Amino acid sequence: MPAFLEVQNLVKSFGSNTVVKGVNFAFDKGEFISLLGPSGCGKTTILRMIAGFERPTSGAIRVDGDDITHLKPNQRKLGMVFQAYALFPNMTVGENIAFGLKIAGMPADQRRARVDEMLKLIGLPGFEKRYPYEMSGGQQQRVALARAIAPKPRLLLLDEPLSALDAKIRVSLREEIRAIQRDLGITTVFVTHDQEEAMSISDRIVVMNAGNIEQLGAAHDIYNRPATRFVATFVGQLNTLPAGLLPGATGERAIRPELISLAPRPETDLTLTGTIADLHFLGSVQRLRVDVGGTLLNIDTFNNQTKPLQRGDTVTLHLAQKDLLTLGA
Amino acid sequence: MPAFLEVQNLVKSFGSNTVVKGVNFAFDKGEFISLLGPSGCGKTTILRMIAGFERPTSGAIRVDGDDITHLKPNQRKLGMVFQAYALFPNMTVGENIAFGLKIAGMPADQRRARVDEMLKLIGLPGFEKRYPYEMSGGQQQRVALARAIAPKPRLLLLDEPLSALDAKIRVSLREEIRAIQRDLGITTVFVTHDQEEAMSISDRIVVMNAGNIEQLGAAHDIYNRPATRFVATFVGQLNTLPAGLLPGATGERAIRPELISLAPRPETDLTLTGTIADLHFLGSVQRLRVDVGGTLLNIDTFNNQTKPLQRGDTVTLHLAQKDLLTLGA
Amino acid sequence: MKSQKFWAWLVFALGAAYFIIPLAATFEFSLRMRRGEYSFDAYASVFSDPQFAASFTYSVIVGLFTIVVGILVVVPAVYFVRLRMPWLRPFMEFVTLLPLVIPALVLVYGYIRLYGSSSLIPFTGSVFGTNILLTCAYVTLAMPYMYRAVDNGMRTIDIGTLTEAAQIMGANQLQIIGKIILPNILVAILSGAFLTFAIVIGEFTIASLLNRPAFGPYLVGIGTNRAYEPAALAIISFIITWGAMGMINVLGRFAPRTSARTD
Amino acid sequence: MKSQKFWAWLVFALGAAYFIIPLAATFEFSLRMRRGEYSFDAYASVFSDPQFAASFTYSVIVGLFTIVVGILVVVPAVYFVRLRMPWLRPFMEFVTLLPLVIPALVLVYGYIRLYGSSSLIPFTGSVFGTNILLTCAYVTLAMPYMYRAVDNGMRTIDIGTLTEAAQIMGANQLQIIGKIILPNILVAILSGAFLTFAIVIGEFTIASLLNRPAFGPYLVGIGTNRAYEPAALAIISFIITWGAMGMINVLGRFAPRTSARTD
Repeated sequence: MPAFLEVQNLVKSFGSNTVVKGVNFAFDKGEFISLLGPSGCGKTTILRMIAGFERPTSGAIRVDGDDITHLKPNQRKLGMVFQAYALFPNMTVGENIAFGLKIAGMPADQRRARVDEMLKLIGLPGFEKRYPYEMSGGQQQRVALARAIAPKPRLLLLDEPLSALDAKIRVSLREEIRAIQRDLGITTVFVTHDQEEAMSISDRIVVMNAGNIEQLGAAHDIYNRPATRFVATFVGQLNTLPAGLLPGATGERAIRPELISLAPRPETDLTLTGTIADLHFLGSVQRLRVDVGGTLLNIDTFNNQTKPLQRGDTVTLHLAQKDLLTLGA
Repeated sequence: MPAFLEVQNLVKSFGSNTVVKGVNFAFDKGEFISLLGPSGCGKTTILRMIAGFERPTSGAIRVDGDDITHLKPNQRKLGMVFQAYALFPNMTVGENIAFGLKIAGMPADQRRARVDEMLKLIGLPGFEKRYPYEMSGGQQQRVALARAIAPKPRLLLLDEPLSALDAKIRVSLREEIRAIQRDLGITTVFVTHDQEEAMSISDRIVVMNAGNIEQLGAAHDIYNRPATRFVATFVGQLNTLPAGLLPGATGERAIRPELISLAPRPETDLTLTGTIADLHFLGSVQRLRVDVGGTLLNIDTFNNQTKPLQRGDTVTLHLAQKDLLTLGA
Repeated sequence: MKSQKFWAWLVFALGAAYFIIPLAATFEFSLRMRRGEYSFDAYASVFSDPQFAASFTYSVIVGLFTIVVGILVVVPAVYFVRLRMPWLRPFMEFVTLLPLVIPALVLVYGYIRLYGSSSLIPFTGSVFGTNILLTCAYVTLAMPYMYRAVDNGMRTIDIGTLTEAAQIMGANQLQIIGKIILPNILVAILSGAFLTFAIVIGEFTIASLLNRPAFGPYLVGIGTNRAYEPAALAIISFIITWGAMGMINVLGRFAPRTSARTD
Repeated sequence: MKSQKFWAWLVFALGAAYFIIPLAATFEFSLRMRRGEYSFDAYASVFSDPQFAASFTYSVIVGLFTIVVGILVVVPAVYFVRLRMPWLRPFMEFVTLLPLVIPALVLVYGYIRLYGSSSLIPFTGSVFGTNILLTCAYVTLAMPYMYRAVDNGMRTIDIGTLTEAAQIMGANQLQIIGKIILPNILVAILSGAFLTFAIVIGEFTIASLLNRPAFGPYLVGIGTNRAYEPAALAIISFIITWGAMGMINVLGRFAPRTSARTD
């Protein structure tokens, strides 16, 4: 099966500033793909080139075998959700969702049926007469999603759709988006700078930095087997163990905070002793900062009701040789 | 020792709308206190009454034994940090920090020494000639903190100082604020709607709802022994177990997601069987949603490299009778 | 706190007095035509003057043309500049401020030179041509207000993202302007239009230089020849403009809440 | 994309032509006083007229007074309304728009009634009184611009929070306005001041009704009696106003970046 979404040697320069430096990737139909990276890494520019809002300096973009590189945005048959909702303020929710259908020339009764179907899908049945300003941010963004998928686009593009929302709504809406995407089987490209968001939602993640792809893979792979130092530090938290801290280690090693525990586990084969320099109770997780011979290590443990720890306590840390990462360049 | 900050029967009405309904609390010198609650719960109004920007409808506020209820804001000798930084844009960092000292009539050479000391404290030495617009949000907020504490106020008021910042900076700055507060021993009142923030930073937390105090205590107490249903659901995540799901339970019970595990622990004495309905890899934590006889339970487990779980897997859940919460009204 | 409130109210009262006292005095005076008692004789005298109706009608018609031309020039210009050439915005702001600060006289002299009876396009040679010239001058004069109203309107909606949202759903340029942009800045356009109208009704200098029978020159003519009628006319034109301003507010209230308004 | 760019440029070119062609024509004409060749004779003639210097000086002085009075009225009013009575803002906006739409004539009639030689405060009875009246009228006329400039300036800084931040550090009302508010809206105030100045320099109607020797009436007087001098004068007053506008931009660039500017 050939790839459904294919990007070949994509380059974009603004004047002398090259923000996308020859990017290649290919994804299958129905995949949920995240472009993850810090601001300025080129992820948004790639999305905007797929949408047609930016013209690539060189390279090609193919969807389902069609070369769409030089089509206008309104000829590409894509759906997009924007960070700022971008609902048409003069139209009701129903008119917003029907907009793309109307442009495509769908008859009024079919449109009405499709709008009802979409409203049910996003959990807002009966909202078609409301205006956007009468709704919360989360509701507006769900309508924007419905509007984008109503005309059955070949590809759904999501440009940081959650970043304007509150933390709690952000989490629930991302799960909802993922569920709808899975139901419809629509190939989706999601741009975000939030690594937790990307990991929780994606089939595969493209980690970008300075216009290049640093790593491409499933969340589990990227988190546990980071290909570069950039990926290791950008995705998740990391403790750096200087050479000499661990007996027998010849160089610097790194380890995730949750892979250090206060009690031995079946697989742990190394121990360190230190004192608690600081501790933060975060609810389900308690974050300790332990001073081991001058090196501060972050350790995540689950909330434990029985014996509260104190600053200054001496603790023994257990970790496993196999969990240590060696960071490259 | 009498209380250092005391609020007695504090009431505030705007017209017919009573937003603070007779609040009482007393705190010791050097405590870090959070006022936590959803928007509209009255927490900000209490802070603004302590600062003197709102006049209480009735009740009294005492600091170090002085009744300050009817003083003007500029007579109270307090320090405050605002959500929107509120640095004076026409002044350099140094002039901003020296502003309060100058108003208080401190001689120029002492002012200069104090500004230097403050800049060192917030980790921005050499920044005194910069203008606020040349700095990042996190740096500006640190300067705002320095400006607030430079005149050695009796009380430091923090009005959601972190909510305009990015997630990563938010976490590091809150730790920094806590460290500085501990060093100086300055009594601090922190207003936030973010329960994780409040739990990680506070000596004691005042959980508010609809103008009343729901619970007052340390983070550990509030999380593990919530006094009311509101506190239990607002602070942290919670699974509700309907009557009949657990053998022998006569009513509804609740449990935190991290107190359900996939492997038995020494204290677990109950088991449930279910299938994985959904799973989200969040990096250090993996969040499972397990379907147990139609009830969806959220379970947090730490990232485990060895055997990735799949949707549809059948799992056995282990929990302890002693971890179950019975929710009141 | 108390003293601040006092000062605030004082400032407010002074501001109001600044406008209301002259207005009240004018109104009172306009009622004194009949000796010894108040009457509306001055108003009757104004309304019975056929020149009043003629000049007012003329100004209304010129005002409507000015509005139409102004909208056709300003809306696409603001849209394209905001969307495609944002670096041109400071220049546009500067250009559209010019009519405020260049004495209207300069423009009229320029127009007369350009389009005078001896020039290539002798606009001032015919009544029709002069009317066109007058409309052009008024479009220029009203430009700062129309531009600001439309620009403020487009500021409150994110035209860039709305345009992209419509494009990706297949809409073309015409559909975007007609179905998305225009409906969302309607209130702003109307507010610009009413301001334009009010300005045209009261304008004197250009109309009199071009020797057109407009309402402004009629007003001044009466003002120098009669005693009580000018006061009555002043009150009448105040009511007209007040009505136009009120209309903006009412329309603003009826429009959907997100529809852009000038701030 | 290509065609959009073309249209955008066309709109831009038309807009520019609208202002630049009359200006160029006026300039060209102003050089033709000497038959058969271009010369600055018309300018020499203007500058040698003692009335030019006298009327220009008069207008400059009135302009400066207008600015001072305008700032003293507008800045505290805007500050208190924004801070203590935000519900009054729509009303303020409406009131400050009135001078734009009430024909200047109405105000002047009102003032003459109120302060005429037979009234309680006979301002128009003396030259000094009439000058005060003229300044008041100009403050009113410039109010919409001054108000908007200052209001925009205060919008870009969060005066509420800045005021509270200064208060909690012990500052009193005077220190807050002097050390925090004024320095931050200086550019906005200057921009309002220059606009006011430009308006006063070019104003004709009120000055001529009050019979003051201002620059506007002088301009019109010359315009109806001479051929080439008006064109030269038009160019001169354009340069003056252009200079004032340019000054705003330059000052805006020198001010600290966060200092408020009108948008």
